[in-house]
Amino acid sequence: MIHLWLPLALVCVLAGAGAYGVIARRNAVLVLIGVELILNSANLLFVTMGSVRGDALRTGQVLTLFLITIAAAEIGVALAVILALFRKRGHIDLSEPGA
Amino acid sequence: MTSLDILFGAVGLITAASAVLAVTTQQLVHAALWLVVALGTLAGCYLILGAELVALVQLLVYVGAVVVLVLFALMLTRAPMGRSPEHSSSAVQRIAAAVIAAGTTSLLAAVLLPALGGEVLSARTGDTKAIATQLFGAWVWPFELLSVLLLMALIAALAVSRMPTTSPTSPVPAETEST
Amino acid sequence: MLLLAALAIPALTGTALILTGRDSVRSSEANANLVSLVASVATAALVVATVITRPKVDYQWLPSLGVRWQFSVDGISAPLLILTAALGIAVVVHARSYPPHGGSPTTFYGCLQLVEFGALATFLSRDAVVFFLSFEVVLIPMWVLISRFGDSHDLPARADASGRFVLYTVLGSTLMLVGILALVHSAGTANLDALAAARGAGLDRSTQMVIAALLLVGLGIKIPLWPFHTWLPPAHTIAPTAGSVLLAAILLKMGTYGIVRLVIAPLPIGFGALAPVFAAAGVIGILWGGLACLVETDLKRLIAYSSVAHMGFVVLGLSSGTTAGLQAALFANIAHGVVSALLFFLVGGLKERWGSADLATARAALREVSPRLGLALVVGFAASLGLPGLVGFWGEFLAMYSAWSPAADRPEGFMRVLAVLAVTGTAVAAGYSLRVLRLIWSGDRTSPAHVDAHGGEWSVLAVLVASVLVLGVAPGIVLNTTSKDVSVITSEVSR
Amino acid sequence: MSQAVVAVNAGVLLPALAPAIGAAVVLVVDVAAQRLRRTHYMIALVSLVVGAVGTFAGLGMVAGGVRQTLCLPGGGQCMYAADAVASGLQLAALLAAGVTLLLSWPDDKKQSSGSTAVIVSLVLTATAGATAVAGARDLGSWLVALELATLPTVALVALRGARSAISGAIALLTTALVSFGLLALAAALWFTATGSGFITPAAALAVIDDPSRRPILVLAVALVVAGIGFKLSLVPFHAWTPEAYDGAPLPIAAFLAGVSKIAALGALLIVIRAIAPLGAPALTTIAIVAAASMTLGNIMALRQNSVVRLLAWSTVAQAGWVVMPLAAASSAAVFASGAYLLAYVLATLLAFAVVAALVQTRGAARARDLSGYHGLVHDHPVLAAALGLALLSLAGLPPGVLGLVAKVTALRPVVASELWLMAVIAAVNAVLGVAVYLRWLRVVMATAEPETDMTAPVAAPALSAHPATLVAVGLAAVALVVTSVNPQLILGLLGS
Amino acid sequence: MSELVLQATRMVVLAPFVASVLGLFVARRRFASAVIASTGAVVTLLAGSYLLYAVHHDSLAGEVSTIGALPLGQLRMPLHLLVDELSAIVVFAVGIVGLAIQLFTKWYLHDDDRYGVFTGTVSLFLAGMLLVVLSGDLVLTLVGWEVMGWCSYLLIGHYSRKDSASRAATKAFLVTRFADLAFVIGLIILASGAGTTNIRDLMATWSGLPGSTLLTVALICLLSGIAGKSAQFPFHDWLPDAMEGPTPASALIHAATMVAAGTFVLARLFPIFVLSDPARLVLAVITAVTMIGAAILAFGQSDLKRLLAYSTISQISIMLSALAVAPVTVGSGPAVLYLLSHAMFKALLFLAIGWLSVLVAGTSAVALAGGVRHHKQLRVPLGIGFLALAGVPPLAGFVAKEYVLGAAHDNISELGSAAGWIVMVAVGMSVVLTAAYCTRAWLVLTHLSAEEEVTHEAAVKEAVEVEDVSIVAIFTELASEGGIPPDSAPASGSTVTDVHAEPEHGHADIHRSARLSVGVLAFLSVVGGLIIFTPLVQVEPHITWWLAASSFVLIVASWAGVRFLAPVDGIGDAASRLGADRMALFDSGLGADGVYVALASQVVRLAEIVVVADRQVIDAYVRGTVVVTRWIGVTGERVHTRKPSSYLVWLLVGLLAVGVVGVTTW
Repeated sequence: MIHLWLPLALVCVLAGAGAYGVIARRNAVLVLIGVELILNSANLLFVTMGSVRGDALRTGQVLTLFLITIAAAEIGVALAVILALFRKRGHIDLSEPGA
Repeated sequence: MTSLDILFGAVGLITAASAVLAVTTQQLVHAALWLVVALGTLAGCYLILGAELVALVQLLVYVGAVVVLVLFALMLTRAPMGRSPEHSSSAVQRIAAAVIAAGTTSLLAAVLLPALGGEVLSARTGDTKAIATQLFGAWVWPFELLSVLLLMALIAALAVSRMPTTSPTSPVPAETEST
Repeated sequence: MLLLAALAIPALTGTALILTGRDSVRSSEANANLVSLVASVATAALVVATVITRPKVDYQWLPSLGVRWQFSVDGISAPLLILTAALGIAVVVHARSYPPHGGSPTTFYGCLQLVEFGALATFLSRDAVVFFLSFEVVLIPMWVLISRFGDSHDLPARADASGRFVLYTVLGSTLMLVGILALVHSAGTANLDALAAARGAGLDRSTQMVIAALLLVGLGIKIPLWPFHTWLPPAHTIAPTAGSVLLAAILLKMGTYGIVRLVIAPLPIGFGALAPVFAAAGVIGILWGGLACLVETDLKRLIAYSSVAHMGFVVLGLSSGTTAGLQAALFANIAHGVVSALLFFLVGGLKERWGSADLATARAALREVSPRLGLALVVGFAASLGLPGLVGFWGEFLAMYSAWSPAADRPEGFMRVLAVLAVTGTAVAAGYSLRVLRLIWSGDRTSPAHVDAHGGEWSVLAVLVASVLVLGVAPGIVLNTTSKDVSVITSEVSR
Repeated sequence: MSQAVVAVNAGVLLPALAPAIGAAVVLVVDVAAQRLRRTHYMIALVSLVVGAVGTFAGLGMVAGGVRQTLCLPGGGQCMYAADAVASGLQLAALLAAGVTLLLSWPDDKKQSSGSTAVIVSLVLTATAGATAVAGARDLGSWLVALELATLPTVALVALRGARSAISGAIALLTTALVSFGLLALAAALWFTATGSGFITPAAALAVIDDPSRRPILVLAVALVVAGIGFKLSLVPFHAWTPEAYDGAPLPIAAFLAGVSKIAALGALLIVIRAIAPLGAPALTTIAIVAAASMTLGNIMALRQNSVVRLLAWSTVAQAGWVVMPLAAASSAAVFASGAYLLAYVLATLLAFAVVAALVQTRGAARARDLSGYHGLVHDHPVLAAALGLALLSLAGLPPGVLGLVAKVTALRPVVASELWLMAVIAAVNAVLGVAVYLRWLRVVMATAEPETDMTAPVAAPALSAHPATLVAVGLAAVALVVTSVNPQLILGLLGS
Repeated sequence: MSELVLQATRMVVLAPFVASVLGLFVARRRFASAVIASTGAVVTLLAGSYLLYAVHHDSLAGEVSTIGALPLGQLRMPLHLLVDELSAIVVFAVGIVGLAIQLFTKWYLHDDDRYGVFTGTVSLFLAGMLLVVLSGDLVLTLVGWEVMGWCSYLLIGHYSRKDSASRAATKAFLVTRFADLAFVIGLIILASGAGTTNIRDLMATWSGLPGSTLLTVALICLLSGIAGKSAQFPFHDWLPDAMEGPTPASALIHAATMVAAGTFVLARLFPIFVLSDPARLVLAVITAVTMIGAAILAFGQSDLKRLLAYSTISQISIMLSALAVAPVTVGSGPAVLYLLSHAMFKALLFLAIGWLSVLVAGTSAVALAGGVRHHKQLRVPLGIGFLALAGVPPLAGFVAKEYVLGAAHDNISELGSAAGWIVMVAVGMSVVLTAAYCTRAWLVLTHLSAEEEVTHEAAVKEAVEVEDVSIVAIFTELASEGGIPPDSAPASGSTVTDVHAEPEHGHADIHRSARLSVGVLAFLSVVGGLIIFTPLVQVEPHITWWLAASSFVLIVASWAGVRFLAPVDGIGDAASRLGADRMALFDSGLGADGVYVALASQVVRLAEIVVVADRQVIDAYVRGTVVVTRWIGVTGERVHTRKPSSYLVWLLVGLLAVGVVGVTTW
């Protein structure tokens, strides 16, 4: 028995932290960390509600798995692009105007 | 307050704290490491919530793969060790970020907690087989799409990283049209 | 078939002309003129036949939106169709005397044809959405005419004028579209005849008012209604002669025609509620335009402002809600079409001769050096000031009459004040007309001499002068055509 | 749990399967035979055509008609359902991808076969994502397909390799990642509110039982608008657009302007259709976003001197028009939104195709700058006519009747819902839009010396564009002309 | 009515109209123009005579359709002509004057290159007047009314090379047009109240509403227009300036047509005009002020043509005053009678003065001084004209004036209204004043001091020679032009020598036709008074003898006084006693023109304000949108820093906004 407000509060905090990280960071990799936190807040919400609802399709957990996989795919492409950026510019500062 | 409540509260607190630290620390590598902590404890939360498969995958994929990739990236981009305020944006933007973060948190909380905060959930464990069945049964179409996505992400990442580039110090290369 | 052919000929000719030929200017000039002339004459013949036989066309076009190709002719559109077809020929004939400059002649003539097509389609269409589409057809060709073939002395002004024209008009037509869609949605049909027949049944007062307001503002921009008129003077000043003529004589009429079709007939209550405001704007336009003419120094701008004033009479007539008022408005529409065409042809020719249309420069008196132009000028301005016996009189007088005795649901006292002010406007019109005559018609200067009108230019002017006279002496030609359909709209029993 | 297995009807899935399989085949062929560059394109075109054929059965179905598969046993819900609007969007996506491929048809020397295969397969994958998302009815397919339509485009932008391309890719990437995070959150909230993994009216109706969950659903929809707003380039989620368009190779910019938008709208329409029965009076958020997009997009487009940036901002503005009807949240609105998008995609592809042809003829520096279009009507009258038609369609003025009919269609639901303010803002933006496109058109029609150019006609410079590009121009132009004569051809795709 | 009458009625209006249109086509050919114009006038006169005969012989009165009724819903506009005794007699008079003027013009403008245009315009002018006279419909009245106004503009501005002529024409039209504003409103009120523009129906309707305020308003509005066209105070000042036009035009405007049109319209509407006492009082005051003021001004004019102009103003007020006072029983007869007689003698005077002015090359008192002594052939016509104008018995002017006085007398005795007294006193004073300025003019025309005779003769001869040269040139030209025989050439004009040799003895310088016109008008001025014994006008042939006698005494006294005042030196101008300064003041019409100009300049100032407002206020919105757009664009460019980081800020701010708005508004 877990009171639902606990995981939900964690969801909110994670999302907020992610949002903060996305904006407050100028290093591209650190921005990615913020994005991961947002994704994880979504995951936690899925898992929590999946457990509450417990539907036949196991939607909550299946979607969490999907999201984790998508996150991995995203990170791969993202890091490749960030490396390309680094090689072009010598830094990965997102506060610098693009060309 | 049940024991699970307390357990979840403790683990969740660590998760939240490490998540906040991950986005606020001034040291790059620390940020990545705090992320590891956050993701790892989150896996613990999943376990408490009865999603053991998800927890495992979380550890495997996120902590095992994603964070390693992030660390590699930090190293490849010659990230400076030690404290450096350069990684955060201007003070104004950070204040804005704090406001937005608080806004996001409260918006979500205002929507979620009144509706569901009072409910309780009883975690069910040992659901892995059912999940597997549904994953490859009902969810086969998104699963297959996901496989395509992973494949293409891999190819894309390879293609982008193998792209011929010039050194950062050289002047802007001539614009060429790929058409 | 006649009807479709009348639409197809200008459309196809115009498109073909624009898409072909940019080489060897001299030959294409003559060829393009000839092709357009043939097309215009053929169109005019078909239009006349259409007006006589009154066919109906109804084809499915956009079932998803419930839009149909519905075309037919009735008494209200017939005079406008004839006017359009006639001026379609006139601009081509006139262009023989003044070849376009600034771009390919084929483009010029093509645009003329497309404007004619758009105007004809507007007057013919019986589907509100098709009406709107046709309404829009004229914009780009007219924009091209102004921005490519306009006065080449002042390029920034040209860009400004053409831009103003097209942007202001698009604002108007989009607002009109909103109104049309609201009307069609709430009335459940896009057929103009059905809308007119329903007479706003089932629409409450506030809905009618909102829709009518949108449509009036939208169409008011096109008319142009004071205070939405400031696009007109620059457009007229810059536009080539043909453009000015089509703009003043036909395009402005599309606005008032639209009000009859889309506002007065289907939304009698809503229009009735807004009519005082509408009429007041019209009357302010009469005085405003007239007064501006008193001190305006550019002849083309002057005629443009006088158009604002004349359209004010049309608006006043429309607002009265009586058969007499509607008849007045429709007649004044035609009258202004003929008179403004005459004046713009004339002034266009003068501008070519003088090099500018500035009134402040001393020039040879027209009466001395070019009696034909002088005659046309005298007749044109006499008609413009509403001289009885000429075409301008009937519409204005009847508009004032109908404002004095409006329909029962109009505020009589207010409308009477407007009527008095409108009457005052005729004195202002006399003032500016005589001012122009005194400045450029009378006098003893005979230099710099220039050739008098001849050939194409003179034939166009002569025909228009004759129309001014004939319609002025026999207004029944138009009024009898329109009367039946007008009395259907006002549902007023004739005594 | 054996009943969890769904029945698959590959025929219905063909629009999504064909490009995905095509992508795989291209990669395999590339591994097998290294030097066959054109073959990749041929394979890709074939797969797109197959996919397009697969949509035919779904086109123009009457209201309520739907082709579905992946249905849960026992007459349950289906994970894939394509109605007329979805089929129309799928067809448009496949054809737009075809035009993109034609525009990027390889020159003999420039590209290596490896990158060709990658580009082709990425384009096909993104297209598959776009077609899949239009039919998705569950959160899983919806999220995955949407990401499938997005992630490859990041790589496609970056692959040009230039500095601006990387900048564009970074802009696209960061926005895409954050937006996807929001979409994930939105999906989770949807699941929280409805307890269902399906995005269907039935699921949405569940909140009626529990009013306290209604805000959760609303927030979910708001997050969807925000998350998809990025992909549709809606203000304030638009800022990546000019950077990415400008940095990307032209065909990829066209892809972003075409296929990506179709994918995004397909995804959005699913959600809107699901919540429509809730009887929402009006989606104020959509109205606000639409108004802001139109206005800012047009005003900024007015100031651009690079034609690609101009087209990018025009995309922002047009996106406002695309979602504007959805403020009314009705089935007519869904139809209108789809119809507007198709008209926009067709016109904008033609514009991109003409720009591409000119880049090949006159060089990038000239063809990407507005002033480089001076006198185009004299040098290349046919291209100028095609460009003029495209611009006028975008402006919504005849002879671009299609654009005008699209505007009529888009305004209908707004007016029907009596959103007068929205309608007036749209009217003002119609004016701004005309200003934007006529500004370009005026340059195209200008001649160097108004007085002299007519007396001595100079032989027009030769057109040295790639034949495939010209084919793309021709196809798009013919399609635009035909649909302008009979817009029903477009409207009919989406059902009546 | 018989078909013939119908056709004749239409012909009356149509003939001059057709003549003017045809005349336009041959305007460059003098002979053809003359033939067409004269034919038109002759046809008109014949048709008019037939009408007069028919109306009286068969006692006909009725309506004639024209272009058909206009379909205007609840407003009936049949556009009928109305033939009755009133219109028939005036048509006849107009026909005579018109023909006379056409014939005279042929000679007067023999060397004018725009003769064709002029004569065509005169035809059109006549058509307008005849339309007003025959109109049975207010709208037709308005048509004729304004057409006349426009023709007067063209005729006055005939010498368009002269700026003063052009100005006078503009002034004439604008003043009358301004006055017509109220006229139009009045017509609209009348038509709208009755639902028809047919005059008889309309009068029948309004007659049922005596004392209606609206009727009074309408009638006073009509009076404004009538005051404008008839040059009554305060709209009178255009008429003297209109002397810039050729003399035939002046004759036309002053005699039977334009200025008399007001009288006619009011006579036509007399049955309802009598219903409104306030309107009648207004008219009485206007006419009283005008007739005295204009007569005084006439006396002081240094230009005899302008003297005649002021006399016209004064005379027209006498006509109108008859309508202001005549009881219902008397009717409009006195006014119409006065109209007819005035038409004759005023046309006569103008043509004769015009003739003389050609001979002496000028119209100023100085130029004309002693004119009739040198040109004896003009002594009789001018003498008759001035006697008639002064109202000396038994000439036409006398008879008519007595009837006006009689009407005022009847008014006082029957109704006792203030209008009657006002008119009575004013007419009485005007009798004196009229006699005074007639005497003054006559004395000037006949006076020539012995020592100046020689110089004058030389000057006159020279002037005539100049004229003659051009006459010769014209005739030569005419003869060479297609061999047209100069059939209307002067009697002794067949040889150059004749013309040249005896300009002042014979009538070589004038066509027979022109002389004929003057003669006919002179004859009619003499015997015109006898018309009261015919059934042609609706007046009882009676004279209030004591009034006649006292007015005769007044005339004689006035004559004696002026005679006494007239200096023997100089040109014998009694007005010179006034002093040069006052003469100048009189010439300027007491500065009325300045008032008009001041008024007009206010309008122009308003117009300038409008233009500024148009640019700075109304167009400011248009330009303002451009400014705002540009501002948003600049701001937008500043905001779009191209930093990916800022995109993310936008994104999340947008998310928050969308979320909050969504949650709160749904």
